[in-house]
Amino acid sequence: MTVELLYFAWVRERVGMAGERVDPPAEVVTVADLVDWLAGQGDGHATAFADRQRLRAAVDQAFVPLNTPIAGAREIALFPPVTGG
Amino acid sequence: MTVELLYFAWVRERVGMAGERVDPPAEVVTVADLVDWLAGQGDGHATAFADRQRLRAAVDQAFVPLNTPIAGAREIALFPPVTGG
Amino acid sequence: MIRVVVQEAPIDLAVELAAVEAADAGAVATFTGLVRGDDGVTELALEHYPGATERALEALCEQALARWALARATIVHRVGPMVPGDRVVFVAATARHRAAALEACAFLIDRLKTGAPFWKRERRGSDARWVEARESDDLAAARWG
Amino acid sequence: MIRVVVQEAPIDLAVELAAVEAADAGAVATFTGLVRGDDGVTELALEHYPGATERALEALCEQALARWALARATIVHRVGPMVPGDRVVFVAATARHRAAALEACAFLIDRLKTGAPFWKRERRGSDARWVEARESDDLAAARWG
Repeated sequence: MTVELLYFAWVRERVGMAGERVDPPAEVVTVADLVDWLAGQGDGHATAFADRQRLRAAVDQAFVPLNTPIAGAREIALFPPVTGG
Repeated sequence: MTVELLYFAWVRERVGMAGERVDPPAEVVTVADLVDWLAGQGDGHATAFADRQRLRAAVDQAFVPLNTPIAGAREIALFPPVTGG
Repeated sequence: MIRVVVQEAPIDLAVELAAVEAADAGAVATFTGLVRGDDGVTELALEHYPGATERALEALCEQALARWALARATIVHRVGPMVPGDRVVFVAATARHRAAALEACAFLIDRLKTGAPFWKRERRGSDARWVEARESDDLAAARWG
Repeated sequence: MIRVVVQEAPIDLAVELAAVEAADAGAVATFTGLVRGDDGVTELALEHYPGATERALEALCEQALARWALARATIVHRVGPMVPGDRVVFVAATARHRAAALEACAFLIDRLKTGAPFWKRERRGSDARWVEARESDDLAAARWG
């Protein structure tokens, strides 16, 4: 499954890019699985995805908990807790 | 005791003036007594001061209940409940 | 800091907001009351008790400053004849934190409805009548204890 | 009626207020958040999630319209680099009755703090850091149930 990833704030900075297209293996079922898998994709990724407590996600622009399945997702965004307004 | 009276809104309209200087007799002790005494001072006054439930008062620009003594007051205002803002 | 103005001139929001934002506080809450024309009112005239009005509004601002950590409390109230769409009252509270600004702003406008000597007369065509006090205003003011 | 704008340009209050007051509703409650400079911040940069941000803010406005009898709900949010004193966000709710306008305005700004994808980076001289989420914001949003 190919999916478009978007990174924001310090996730973007640590990974070193604003997004990427990935094709995770079949055992990646949830957003949390995706985060674990991404952490193994390089030093920047390892730093960005080390601490799940500080990560939030959106699947196709809807905010979701990390245990949400990603089957069928076109766009997944990973980012820190929001600090807006 | 001479005191300056001020009237507002329909109290002013019914009395027919914005204020007057009066010298009520000694048995006028409270604002309520003053209202009763004023009601006897003419037809306009009678209409303005007929219904105490709909009257409010300020003594020297401080809002007070009608049973407040008026001894020493320089300025007493009589008016309907406020409808501001 | 307190700013209280009672004026016959129209309320200029750009001027009032600029004065309010000059305070170095990140949260600015405002309430503006406009003359409504949806129930046939063609003119609203506001009478007040000069001197006592300003004192009452200043006292309200002082209560707000004592109760919340505010930078600034502002009340600008128009009096005299107005038409639908005109601004009757502008209230602003500024603070470092938004909860203080929002609560103080609500407090000021609720209290102002019952605690300041203003009287409204509505005109509908040739018919003019004094507005009766509303119990709901007393209740809104009472909730602040 | 809903108006949501996310923009890099400065927020023009005169324009926003005029748009809000055009609605025939007597009560206008607003909240404006400014960049604070009192703790040494020289620049605030706001990053957001284009598309998702607008959806989130529109959803907030729809929730407010479903919950209170509003004429209009407006959110204008600035993004990109800003300096102390700049307006970050402007929220407005208009209604026939002031309680609805005041409560909806407080709801919108509380929810906006936790429910929309914005991230702040503060610069103090040469030091820049991402702002950490505050638990007090979660609590303020939670109070609306």
